[in-house]
Amino acid sequence: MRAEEEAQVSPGRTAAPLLEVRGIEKTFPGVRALSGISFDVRPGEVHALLGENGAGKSTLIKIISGVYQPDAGSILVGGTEVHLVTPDDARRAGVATIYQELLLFPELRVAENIFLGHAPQAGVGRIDWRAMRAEAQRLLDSLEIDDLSPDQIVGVLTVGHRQRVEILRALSHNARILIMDEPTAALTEADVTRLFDVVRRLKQRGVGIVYISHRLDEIFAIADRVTVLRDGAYVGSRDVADTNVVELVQMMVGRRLESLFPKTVAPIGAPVLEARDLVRRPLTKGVSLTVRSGEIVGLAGLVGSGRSELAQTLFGMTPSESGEIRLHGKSVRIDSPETARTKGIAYVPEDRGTQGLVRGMSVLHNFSLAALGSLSRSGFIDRAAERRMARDGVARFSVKTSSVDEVAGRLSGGNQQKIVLGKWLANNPRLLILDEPTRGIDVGAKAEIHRLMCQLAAEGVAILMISSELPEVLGMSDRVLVMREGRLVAEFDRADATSEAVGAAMMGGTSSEERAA
Amino acid sequence: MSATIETRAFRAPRWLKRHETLLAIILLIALVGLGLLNDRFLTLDNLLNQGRLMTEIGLIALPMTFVIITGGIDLSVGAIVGLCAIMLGYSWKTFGFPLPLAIAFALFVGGLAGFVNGLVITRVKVPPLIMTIATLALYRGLAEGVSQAHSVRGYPEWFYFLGQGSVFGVPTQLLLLVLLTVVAGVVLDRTTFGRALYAIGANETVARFSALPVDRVKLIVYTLSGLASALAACVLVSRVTTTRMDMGAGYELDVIAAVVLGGTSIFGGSGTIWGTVIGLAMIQLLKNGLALTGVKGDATIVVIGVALILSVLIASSLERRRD
Amino acid sequence: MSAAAIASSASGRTGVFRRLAGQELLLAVAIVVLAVVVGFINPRFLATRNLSDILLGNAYIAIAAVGMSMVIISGNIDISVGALIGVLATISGSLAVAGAPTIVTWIAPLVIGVAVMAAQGAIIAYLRIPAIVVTLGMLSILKGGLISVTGGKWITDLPQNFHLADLSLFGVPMPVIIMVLATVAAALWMRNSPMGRAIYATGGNPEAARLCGVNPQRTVLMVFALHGFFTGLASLVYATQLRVIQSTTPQGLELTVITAAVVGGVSILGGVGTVVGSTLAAILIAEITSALVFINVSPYWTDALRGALILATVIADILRRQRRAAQGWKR
Amino acid sequence: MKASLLTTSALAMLTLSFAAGGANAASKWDGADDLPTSPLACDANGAAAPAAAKPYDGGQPTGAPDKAGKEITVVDVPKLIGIGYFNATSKGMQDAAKELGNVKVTTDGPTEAKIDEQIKFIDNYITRGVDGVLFAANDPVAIAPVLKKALSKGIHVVGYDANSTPDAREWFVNQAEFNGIGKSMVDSMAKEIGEDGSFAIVTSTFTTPNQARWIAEMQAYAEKCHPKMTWLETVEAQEDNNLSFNQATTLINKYGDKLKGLFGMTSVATPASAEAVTKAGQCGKIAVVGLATPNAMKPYVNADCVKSVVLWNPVDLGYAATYVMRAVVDGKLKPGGTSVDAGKLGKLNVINGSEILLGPPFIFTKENVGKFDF
Repeated sequence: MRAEEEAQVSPGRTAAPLLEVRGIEKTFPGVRALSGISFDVRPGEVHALLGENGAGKSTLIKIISGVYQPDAGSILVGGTEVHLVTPDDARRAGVATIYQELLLFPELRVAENIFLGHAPQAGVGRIDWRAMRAEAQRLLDSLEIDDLSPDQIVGVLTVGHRQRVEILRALSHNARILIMDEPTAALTEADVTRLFDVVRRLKQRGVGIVYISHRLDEIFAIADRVTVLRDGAYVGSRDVADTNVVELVQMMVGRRLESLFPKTVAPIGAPVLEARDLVRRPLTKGVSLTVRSGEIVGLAGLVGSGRSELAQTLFGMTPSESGEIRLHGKSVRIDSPETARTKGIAYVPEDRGTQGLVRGMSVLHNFSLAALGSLSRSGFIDRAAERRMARDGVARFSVKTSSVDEVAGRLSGGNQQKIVLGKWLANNPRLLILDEPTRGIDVGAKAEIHRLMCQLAAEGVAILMISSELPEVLGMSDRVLVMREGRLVAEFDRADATSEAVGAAMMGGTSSEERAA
Repeated sequence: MSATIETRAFRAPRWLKRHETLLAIILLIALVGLGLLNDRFLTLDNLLNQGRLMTEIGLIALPMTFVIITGGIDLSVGAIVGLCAIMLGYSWKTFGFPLPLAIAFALFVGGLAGFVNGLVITRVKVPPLIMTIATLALYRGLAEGVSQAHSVRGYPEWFYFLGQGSVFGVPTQLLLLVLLTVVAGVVLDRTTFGRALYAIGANETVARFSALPVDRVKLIVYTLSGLASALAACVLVSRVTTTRMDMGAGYELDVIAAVVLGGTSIFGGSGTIWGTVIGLAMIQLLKNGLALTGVKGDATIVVIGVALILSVLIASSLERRRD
Repeated sequence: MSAAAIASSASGRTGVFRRLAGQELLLAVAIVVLAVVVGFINPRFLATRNLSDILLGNAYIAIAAVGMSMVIISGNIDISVGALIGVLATISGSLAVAGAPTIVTWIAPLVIGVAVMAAQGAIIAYLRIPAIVVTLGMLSILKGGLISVTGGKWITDLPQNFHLADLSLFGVPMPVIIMVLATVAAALWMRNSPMGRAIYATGGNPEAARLCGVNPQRTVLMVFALHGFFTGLASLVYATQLRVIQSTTPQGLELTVITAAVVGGVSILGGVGTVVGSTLAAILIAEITSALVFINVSPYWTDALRGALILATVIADILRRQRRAAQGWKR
Repeated sequence: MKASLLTTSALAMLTLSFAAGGANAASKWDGADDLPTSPLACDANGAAAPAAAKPYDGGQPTGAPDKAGKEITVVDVPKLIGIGYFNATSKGMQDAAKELGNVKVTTDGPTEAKIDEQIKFIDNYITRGVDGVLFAANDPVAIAPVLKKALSKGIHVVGYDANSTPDAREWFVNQAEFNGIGKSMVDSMAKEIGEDGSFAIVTSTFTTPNQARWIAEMQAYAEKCHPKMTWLETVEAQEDNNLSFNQATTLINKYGDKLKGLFGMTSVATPASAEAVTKAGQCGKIAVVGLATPNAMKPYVNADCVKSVVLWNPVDLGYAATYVMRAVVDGKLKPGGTSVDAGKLGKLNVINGSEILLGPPFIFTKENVGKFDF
């Protein structure tokens, strides 16, 4: 297939740009989304787009992939100007986009997903299944992906696998330019490394890649150049070789961040949560742990190691089948989120979009959703109190929104996450379980949330934080627990929690086994 | 109903306000128009009488609004009306229950029927539409089986007060409907229960993660739907003075029409009692007004169909122009 | 029996079909089990004549259910189908009596069916009005309209050659042939054509469908147009079966058709499903109705039992899916 | 999968458990109301035993304007519109209206035989203001309150085809007494299949009052006069052509040679049953007797598949009803009257209190069926 012929194209700065974006302007009713954005991507280059949520990255992508039309400016592919009016136009021009929320059809199989819309046909309007499967296999081989089969039902695949399916779909369109929006947001460390392998292979083929991410470390790991946007405006481009974190962060947020992980030591008090041999099949196999007031416990582990499952068992979503949970020393039975809430447990779920926040609801109603009990007298909601609570929340978490009646879905990821957090803090929980609290949100918001965690710890809240981002775990935790295959396999104090040790424990290296708690 | 006007404060306030005010305007125009064409239409007498005639549908439309807001649907209501009418008559005639007890029994059965719907929907996770299509057949069948197709007549005079009597000139059942409408409106608007309905309809997972008792709420909603159908059955029996197993046949579509016409999204997450009431009144008064103006029944049905599509079309297209 | 034949013909290799073959199997087995049980009580039930009569008398429901399941798979619903069948039957009957050439009387319902449904599809897809509203409205438009026009006068003295349903090929009556052809054709098409896949995509995740080049609006429009075609076929069988055409809309037919579609394993949320299942379900329901007469159930209780049996089938199917999902996770 | 099969077969078993209770439940019939049956004498002419002169038991309108001889507008609300039978009755009404010249009749009603729909229609016409209401009740009791309302508003109320409780209307034009139908149906069936034949019945629904009564009377009469005939069973088929066809076919397949005759209780069920017999190639082997309109039956009667169709002439029924209405308004028919002049139908007699008898039911045969068009 064509992609392979292109493999000859040598990756290099000298080559003419594959994609060139010139002076893009876009205005939505009331909002100036983009102004004067220009950048280009050369064959075999990874060009990172950096910027806080709401900086305009997504809008820019949507313009390049033909979802929106720019008010002004031009897009050149391979040196010739193109007008992308529909996603199809972009595809034909060789531009493929991998969106943050993967657009796959769970009912369909890998091959069908890859070729949806342009399946190889035998005769008129007849899909040639054999050819389709073969093609799919060829693509898989070409990227040396051996743990996927064209016949698998996408519904049962992991996020990492699904993403690779999306990449394959892009390649099946002979894409020369690949846009990746937050590709690692939902990936485990392992999946990230796999993804990077794929990206490097694509580079070798001369595919130009536009790479959006918040994780600066990734940008330094994979990108050749980086362009920074802020508030819809072009801030500047740098060669990754000659820039550094501090500079980029500064360009992004327009100010200097004192520290990414403002961990302050809070006095650690009595145990709030004590769990003994919790069992909930299939993924919680006898877990015992303790979280004290004022303590931030980091829970590390690969996706599928049972971290979220454990959290949801503690929260009563999937009640434990055996084992004991003690709160403040008293043994309790948590059989539903309601009881968990009344017992002072709060859980900020992993997936903001589908678990944390009702996108269609106003900020006001999202804030009060988990606290309705405390806001109502004999079933009737005290609307004044509700409004007050939401206003306080917005202020306290500095949520950027026009008003509390704004529809939550319209806010940026970071602000949405703050609402999810705020909605639970409204109950003044004694135990706060955070599942990936900063996934896919920008550096600024991230820092604010971290600061907030410390503040809460200082107020004596016990915090259990699940995170796939090792630096975050190491930076924020007083203690780090490592989970693997449904069991706690290691425990580290802040002092001796090094990324090597923790990483090894996550992967199942021997070093951890000896220290296993 | 000033209380329920607030209800729209939920979700995209202006949108719903527009939709309902718009419907209200369309309704008003229709009323005035028909009123000009026919002097017997806009008389208190006629309007009150229409209120009497639309009560059964109205009673069921209230909980149906709840059900649809949670993203569900209940097609078995008509069948439950039939079943409860039978239970009322049968327990009174055959078991020799005193009538008040028989009424209570009918209400119980109705609640039970709804509860069963809710139970299977929440526990076995059968989609509401499928479940209630199946129970639509089942409940109607039970009504026939129990009654052996017999109809029960000759209820005591006092019972007819509910369906034919009136208080200060206002039909009894209309008062009942108004009362329950206000209650439903307030519940939907002001209570945590009402808020839970919207949350469940908008995004059930989030509702669960927000520690809302999703399954319990759904169970209650379907039980209410059954209960209301039972109440409607009692009103109907009292109005027509007899009991037959085929009572309430086809109610489900009338009810759903009123609710969706009232701007409740069939996909869940939004809707108001206020809108449902407008939708209900619109259909009933349109039918009546046209009949009085000399339009035949069959033609009237056509007009209703067009009205249903057009008003939703107009309302939502204006809404789209806004944003 | 032919039902099983349909099932086997359709349990294809592709994903959706492979995964739903279970549902088809369940229905096929249910059909056979019921036949055996009832045949055990009353052997006459198993007479070929009776079995084929069951198919004959209900073919039109199965045919309509094929289109209906496509509509549901695409994430919509159609309440107007029953009324439309009545209208189309009347039109083609009137044409026949008016002396139009037979072929015209047969093609007219198909064309008009497509037109009406396509119109509805356009409103639903492009004006974004929920299908339930549009089709509910259309239901009463057709219902009232038909009577205003015909005054409910029955259509009699139909020309002999009008009765398509009386023809048969190699001893197989036409309605059954049409039913089988419609089902198999639809199944193959849904499975093999890009358009067919687009329906699943649209029902499953419209936004995604749009972003990977499927046009949900056009798809929905097309689905309804097709549904119109099958509705036309159904009405043709319905109209040509008897010597008299009741120019009224058959009561509650829409629910019968929808029931067949959903019992057939079409997830009402759209996205998953097979048209074969719906046909089998239609047959099963018809079989139940007939069986209840054969085993002397009190006529008063037949409806209740039919309801119970339908409910049982549905619950059985749901439980089966849940088990399958559970296994899916372990993998 | 296994569980699902279990469920299914378990249900099948449950079904069987009903089978036991089934058979006998089908055999006894009481007309779904608790009125007694009154089978006629078995002899051929079987004229109704002269009913003991019963005092007038109908209702009276209050303050009805005297419109004697003046133009009146009358609305006719049948059980449902859009079926051959009621098209015929309203045709008769139009004929009568034309003859009389000073009556305007419009037919309007529900598209499905639903009691509360019918009530709403009558209610609307009361509000709209008419001089008279003609009705065919879907339910005798359910319709009573609204009819009483009409009377109280000074509107004349006359029923036909299906009665209401007497005090809710002034007069009821009775096409044929229930026992009369019962007799002629069973007699003609006996004539075709012999005294020891066995038969089954296809009806609309068990709740439809007229059909239920007729069946009850048929059963009573059969037991009295044709004791050796066996009653196999009765099935419901709504007012639906194809459903009726399917049900009839099922019966034929179920009983095979045992089944000698089919009764169709509605103008829908009878042609459908005839069709089923034709399709089964049982013409002449299985007799079809039933109530039906000639047009629908012509093909089968001409094909010698159906020998006799029992029916009063619904055109005459509507015609008579209109004349009665006129007579009532003109004061020619007062409580206690014994007969009424019904145009070309001549004098019709008043029976049991407030009913006017149209005459003995009519038998359509190959010879005369062509002469009718309704």
